[in-house]
Amino acid sequence: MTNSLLWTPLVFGLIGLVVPRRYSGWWATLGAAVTLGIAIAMLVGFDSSASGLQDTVDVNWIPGLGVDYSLGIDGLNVFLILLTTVLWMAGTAFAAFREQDRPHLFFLMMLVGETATLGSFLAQDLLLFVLFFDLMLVPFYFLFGAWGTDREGGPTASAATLKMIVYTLIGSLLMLVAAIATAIIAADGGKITFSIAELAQHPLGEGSQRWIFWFFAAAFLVKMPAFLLHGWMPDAYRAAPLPALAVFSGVLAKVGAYGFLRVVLPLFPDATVEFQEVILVIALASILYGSVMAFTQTNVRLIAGYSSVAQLGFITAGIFALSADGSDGAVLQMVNHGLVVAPLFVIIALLVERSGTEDLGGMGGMAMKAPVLAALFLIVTLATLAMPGSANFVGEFYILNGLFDSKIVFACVAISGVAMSAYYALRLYQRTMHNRRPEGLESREINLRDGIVLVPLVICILGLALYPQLILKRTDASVAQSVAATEGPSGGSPKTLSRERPTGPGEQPPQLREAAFLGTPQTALEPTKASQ
Amino acid sequence: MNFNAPDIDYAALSPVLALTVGLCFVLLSGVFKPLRRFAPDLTLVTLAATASLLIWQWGDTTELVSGALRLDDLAISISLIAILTAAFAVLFSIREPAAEQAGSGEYHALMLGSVLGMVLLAQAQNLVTFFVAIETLSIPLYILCATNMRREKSLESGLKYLIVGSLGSATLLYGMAFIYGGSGSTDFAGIAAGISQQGVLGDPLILVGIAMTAVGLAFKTSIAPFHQWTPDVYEGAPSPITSFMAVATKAAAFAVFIRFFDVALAPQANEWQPALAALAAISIVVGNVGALGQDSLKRLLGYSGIAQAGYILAGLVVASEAGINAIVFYLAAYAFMNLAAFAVVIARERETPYGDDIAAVRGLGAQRPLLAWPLTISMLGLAGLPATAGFIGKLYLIEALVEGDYTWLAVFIAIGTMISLAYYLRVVAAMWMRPEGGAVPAIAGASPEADPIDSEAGRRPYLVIPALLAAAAVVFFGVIPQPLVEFAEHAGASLF
Amino acid sequence: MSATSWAWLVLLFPLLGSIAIALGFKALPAKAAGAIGTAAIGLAFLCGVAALVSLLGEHPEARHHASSLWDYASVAGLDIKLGIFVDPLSVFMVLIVTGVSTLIHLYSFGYMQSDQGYHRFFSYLNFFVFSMLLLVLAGNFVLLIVGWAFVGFASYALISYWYRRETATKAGMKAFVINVVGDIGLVLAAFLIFRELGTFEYSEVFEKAPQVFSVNEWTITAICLLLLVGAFAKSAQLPFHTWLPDAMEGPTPVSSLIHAATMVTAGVYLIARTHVLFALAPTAADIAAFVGLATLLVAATIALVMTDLKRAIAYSTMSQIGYMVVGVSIGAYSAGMFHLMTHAFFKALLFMAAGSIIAAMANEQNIDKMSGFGKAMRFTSVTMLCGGLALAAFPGTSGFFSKDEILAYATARGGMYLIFTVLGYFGALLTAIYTFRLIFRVLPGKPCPEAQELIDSGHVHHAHPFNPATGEEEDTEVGFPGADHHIAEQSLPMRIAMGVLAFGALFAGLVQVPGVDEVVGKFLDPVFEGVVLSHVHPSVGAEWFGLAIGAAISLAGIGIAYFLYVARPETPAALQQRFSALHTFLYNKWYFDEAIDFLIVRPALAIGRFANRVFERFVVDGLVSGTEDVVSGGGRLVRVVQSGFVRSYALLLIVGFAGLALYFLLSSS
Amino acid sequence: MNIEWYIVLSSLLFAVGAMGILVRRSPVVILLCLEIMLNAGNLALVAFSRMVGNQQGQVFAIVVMVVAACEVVIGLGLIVAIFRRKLPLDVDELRELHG
Repeated sequence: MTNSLLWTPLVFGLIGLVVPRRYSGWWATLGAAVTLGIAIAMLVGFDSSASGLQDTVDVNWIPGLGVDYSLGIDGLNVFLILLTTVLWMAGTAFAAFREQDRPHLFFLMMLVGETATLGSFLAQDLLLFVLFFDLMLVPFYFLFGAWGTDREGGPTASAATLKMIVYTLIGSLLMLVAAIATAIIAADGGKITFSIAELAQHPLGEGSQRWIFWFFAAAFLVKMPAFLLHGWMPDAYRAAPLPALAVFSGVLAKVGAYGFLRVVLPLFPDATVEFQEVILVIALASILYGSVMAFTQTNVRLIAGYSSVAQLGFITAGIFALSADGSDGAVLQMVNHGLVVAPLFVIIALLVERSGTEDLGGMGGMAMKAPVLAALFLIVTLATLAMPGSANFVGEFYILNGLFDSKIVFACVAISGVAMSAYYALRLYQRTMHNRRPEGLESREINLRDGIVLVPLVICILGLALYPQLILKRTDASVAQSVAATEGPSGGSPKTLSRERPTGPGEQPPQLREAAFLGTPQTALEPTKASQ
Repeated sequence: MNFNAPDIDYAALSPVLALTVGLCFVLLSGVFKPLRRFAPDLTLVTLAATASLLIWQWGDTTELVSGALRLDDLAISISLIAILTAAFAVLFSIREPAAEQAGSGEYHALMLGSVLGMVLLAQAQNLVTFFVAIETLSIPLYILCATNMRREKSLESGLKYLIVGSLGSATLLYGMAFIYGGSGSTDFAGIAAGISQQGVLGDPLILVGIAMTAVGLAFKTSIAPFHQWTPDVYEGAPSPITSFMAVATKAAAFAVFIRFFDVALAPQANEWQPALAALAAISIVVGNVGALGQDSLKRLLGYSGIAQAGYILAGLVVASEAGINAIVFYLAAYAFMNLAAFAVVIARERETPYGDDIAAVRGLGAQRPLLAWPLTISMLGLAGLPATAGFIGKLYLIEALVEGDYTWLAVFIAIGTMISLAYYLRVVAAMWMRPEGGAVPAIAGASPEADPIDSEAGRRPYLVIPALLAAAAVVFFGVIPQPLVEFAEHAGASLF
Repeated sequence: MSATSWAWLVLLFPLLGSIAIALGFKALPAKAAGAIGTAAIGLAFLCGVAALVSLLGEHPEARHHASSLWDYASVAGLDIKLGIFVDPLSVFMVLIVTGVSTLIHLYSFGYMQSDQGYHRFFSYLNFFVFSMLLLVLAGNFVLLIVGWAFVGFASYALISYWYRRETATKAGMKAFVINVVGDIGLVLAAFLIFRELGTFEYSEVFEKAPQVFSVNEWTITAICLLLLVGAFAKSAQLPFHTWLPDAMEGPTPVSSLIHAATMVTAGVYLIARTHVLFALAPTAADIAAFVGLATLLVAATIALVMTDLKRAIAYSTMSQIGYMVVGVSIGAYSAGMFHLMTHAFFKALLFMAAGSIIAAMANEQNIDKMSGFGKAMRFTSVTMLCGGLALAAFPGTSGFFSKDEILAYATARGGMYLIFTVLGYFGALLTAIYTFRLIFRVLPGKPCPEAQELIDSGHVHHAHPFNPATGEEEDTEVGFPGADHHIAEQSLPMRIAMGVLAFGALFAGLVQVPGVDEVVGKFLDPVFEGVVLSHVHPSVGAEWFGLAIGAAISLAGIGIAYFLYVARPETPAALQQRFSALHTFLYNKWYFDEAIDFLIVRPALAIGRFANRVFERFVVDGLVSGTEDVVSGGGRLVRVVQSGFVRSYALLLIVGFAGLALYFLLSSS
Repeated sequence: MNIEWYIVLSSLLFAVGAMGILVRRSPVVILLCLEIMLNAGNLALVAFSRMVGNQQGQVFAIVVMVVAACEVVIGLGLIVAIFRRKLPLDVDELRELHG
């Protein structure tokens, strides 16, 4: 099952090379659809109570180097996998509806990208993870470089893409070294293994954790991208072809955040606790800076781009709240953000098609002739700004609540990002949809084909808005487990501990947890009493 | 008096003998006109025979010529790599103007001679054989570089190679003399024994000797700062020869490098390790930054070769079995990646007016996918991206380095790789993201002396098929590396 | 059926209505959309009544129920259910909201007829009602926040309903962002509550709070202040009020529904709902009261000089809400809620009347251009007069009883709270003056051209469509009120709506006559049992005394207005001359907008520009290009050394060897 | 007379050869210098072989002579080829390959 999920896209992609070019797009879409089907089937079969891995595959791949080909699904990745397949479905379909030059290659790369991404989510072997993590870049290098648009007065598509690749690989190559170091130090002389689960059993010494932590952090933060490491983003985003960009910023950015939960927290708990605040500062910087940039930009792609910088800032903050609810929120938010940013880019593509420019100045008044498009866009916008009632709100609510418990000051700063997001998201909507229509812009209603791409995504957004528990319930157990590692060293105040349920709660029935935190008020009393 | 002749292990000598015999035949084929056109075939046959004999010897270790040679899995694996490269080079040489001018017989004979040198060098266990082998390897190459006598560059590269090369061998020789003086023996075992009494640092003679030997070997493996001949010679020499040199020479030289340092001088490892580590680091940096602005693909590959040599040397630094395995693995992967690249470069060199300029591969993706893919794969492989043998090779090296407490060198490799992306991907971009053509550049060998254009070269099976094979191998061993890993492990194991 | 299931139905109908209209925007004819919308709310109202009945059927103490559909998001110790909380307070609000909304839908049905965005309008309107009810019925703080934000959004959507007008979209944005600030206040409050009490559920919170917190301890104070941020942003109290006047960009029915009757009173409801917490944090409560008082006065003063009909009424709304806030903050809970109810009636009515007149003026809103509508539009002017009287607390009208009850309560608490009584009455005076200023300027006198046209031909004036705020031409596509206008006189539904409200405005007060019936008080008081303040009760005598004063003041105010605007119409101008400084100060609304612009907006944009122009270019890109330069510089160096001179190669080789040898020799010694 | 002098002499020869390569521009002279360097090696080998008292060194020396001869032959051959192409016999003129 897991195997078929992982390799289906690649297989379809390769077969697609011999399909006549007129149909290659449809073939690719079919491939994405099949993958999506498999993913859904897996979700159905997913046992939400267990915190451990499910549907695991474990084969000795390179015994000589102790590398295993081991995949697995748990609460951390199950929904990210679903997200990946959904977005790829949408992206491929969207591309298939349009004329691509060299379609064979384009769709091959799309599907290779999907396999690579799925791989990095599924991998349960540290090295396999790194491998897929790097592999993801290759297809997108081609997609951005070969089908991107050169910008006059700016770098060419290939130059922008090269920048992106080098930038992101800086991190991931260091990560390769770090991963190997982790395995070898952990093995000390014994049999080398890269299995994440086993490595988590015997954590490294403080000293080595420190530098290894930063090597991993570098990789993940660049990928997101986080503040100061986002230098590659503007050019790449402006160059990228929109269908590819939709999946790229919808999914690939999340791999970074996911990496923190999957690898860093369990494997380097001490370092995580030690550097918690440093990362939090970076996260806050990303939130504020991203938002500020987003509401001063006039290029629609960059507004979306910087907004994701801010969003991923939230996610990082949630993870490094090092509390179960924070991380729950982070996982939820990863899915949410993927689900809003992809349609956002699709819509941007439509807007650009209609207005012939990417600059807000040249847009406006499109709602007029396109009420349906406007409605869809509105829903996406509201989700983007984490309107209460949307799943995004729940995500941010959990994140901030977790942060509020552990680091109240950070939470208060972070929340200001919410206000800003309201402004830039709504600004984007108004300046494109409302106000007067500039000369030469002819507004069209969204046509059926694009509707087919867009509406399902919006429906996903609405569905989650009604029932975010769907995700939270399934992720909680695993998330708690990977956070648990850090709780020991962090030694949070008895209050927070008493509310977050005791570590490793996979097997703990919910009512026990309730009991665990119903005791809170009493414990809550002491500090408050003391405070007067 | 009874005379008992030394019993000679012909089985183990057979590869060398086969090569020598084949060499003679090829040479003679040049003499008789009607046979001339069979020279390439004869060469291939010879190589095939040698290879099969080597494979026959796979697994058992034999001391030959009273310990002057040692045929073990390391020697065999390295020799196989060299022979493979040679075979490819022979294919590349078909219709190669250089070969035709030099006279097909001599050309191939020289190539075989060089291969013979390599095979010997891979087995050398004694300073004398070591020196002889290394010269047998080099001297034919000096000539081969210059064989395309119509092109000035070819001659220039030949002379340069000869001068600097001889300087290198002189240094090497002088170093050997000192080592012999210091240790009182010419065969490695004796040297090791001699040194182990007072340790490397004890005796200045030996110190200087080792330094000089290191220089000589570093020169052959084009390690910075002894690398400068590399780009020039690579660019000047006829491309098939370049492809042959680039891989085979390195492989052979590293074999003896391993024998001398990782086996003979292993006990004193921590005394020479820092020096070699420094060399490795330097050539990683020099090679990678040097390649950045290059327009000539052969030059670019030359610099990248320097960087790659740095990576491999890093594997040697740790002086562990893992390190040696990594080296062998990496050499094999490197062979495939380079051959794929050179096949394409040669094809384009012959079918476009751009020579080996990067302009020659512009728009290749749309125009000649069968050439574009191999080059792409080899570039990605050299850049160490996943799903290629290059990635596994780096992984292997880094693992060895970290185990040997040379993590900082591993980080160096990582950084070097990052820089290297800039120029490898530049080639990829040229193929897939640029329109075809562009102005004919002055430098790109398009001078009046340029070779005739064969507009069909891009379709010639003897270029396309090797390219595809090599590329396929790169991907295959990137996805299923285990066979190659075991191959490498044998080589390493055979030494201890 | 139990009260809760009725309540669920109350929520259900508006939502269905909204969705149905939205999806059927192509299929449904305009009238049908209006009908569906109105019907949905009407049904909701009936369900509300049903809920009330089933609630009355129970013992006063047992009149609170929680019910939840499913776990919304409850893991990791958070317990967020999709749950509602039904008690007299919420039902009371439900009735007001649904009741008034029904009428306003009816009104819009006529008023918006010729607008091309008819479906959109009703869909939004229904959605708003749904959100408002969600806010009211929410069973926990998270759901409250959801409703809170939804109404914010609905208000945004309806303010910028005519989205081709820059002014409208700007105003919408302003309203939305300020409301989000309020939401943030609520969210933080919720976090703090959860941190201390470990739950979001109303019932649990109110139950645990008294045990956990001691009076005026900083946490509870902080919680209340954060709640107040939310409340003030929504209820347009200082300093978060600036969005409300601009919100008048929306269609008049919207102003009357959202920005007069319902949404803006949410803050009052919130304070009343969380009275348990405020009772624990008297300081916070007092702060709230004083802010309310300040708003009351500031708004009233501004209303005195406003020349824009709708904006003037909007300011009066602010000031009336000031009264309510004072009420619920000082403990006059039921009084405050009662005023909320009466205000909903007469203020909605005033807006409707204003709308009708504005329609007749073809969207002109400046009262200087209006006069003589008394003759032109009998019905409208009569109803407007009713509304005006109620607002001015003319004896016997609804406003009369409700306002004075609050002040009487303040008196009863005595001490510092007498300030509220005194200034409250002063505010009442101002209220009476500005109310009748409007009425006297618009209704009597020589008919203005538009009015004249109406009298002569019975035909509503049609100017070329323009934007009243900027005077710029409308582009005649969708997004402006439509070519022809509808006034109450010519549209039955509008008349019905206004008639009913007029009745309410005049006589709704009679349900709460001190010492006589006090229906509202009796119904609501059980909710507020158990907090200290609910036991303070002004004696009936005191209340009547207060009423007497109130009557006097309101009459005085009306008199002054008559004197200024009818007897001596020139005096106002003279006064303006006299106190021109004061006038400009008031006319510019105390420069609140400018201050906020200067303190927040500009800095934010400046930072943005800095980030864009300087930081991004030099620091972020600098990081990249810097490394690039270093590397490529190295490349250039290498290529220079690669000179092509074979002898230099030899030299380097020898140097390298020397270095190596040197290393060995040095490390040996 | 002990080994030092031999070493000194041979290293002098080596240095002379090296210097020659560095300063002279004619390929022919450079070849000569290379010969000198190789012979420096030979001298050292022979001397050492006498010092350590086994013959390996001398054997080595003889082999080296052969190799040296080959190298010179190649070198001269190349020089002739260059001469035939009317190229200047000056290593500094041969720098089309660089960068």
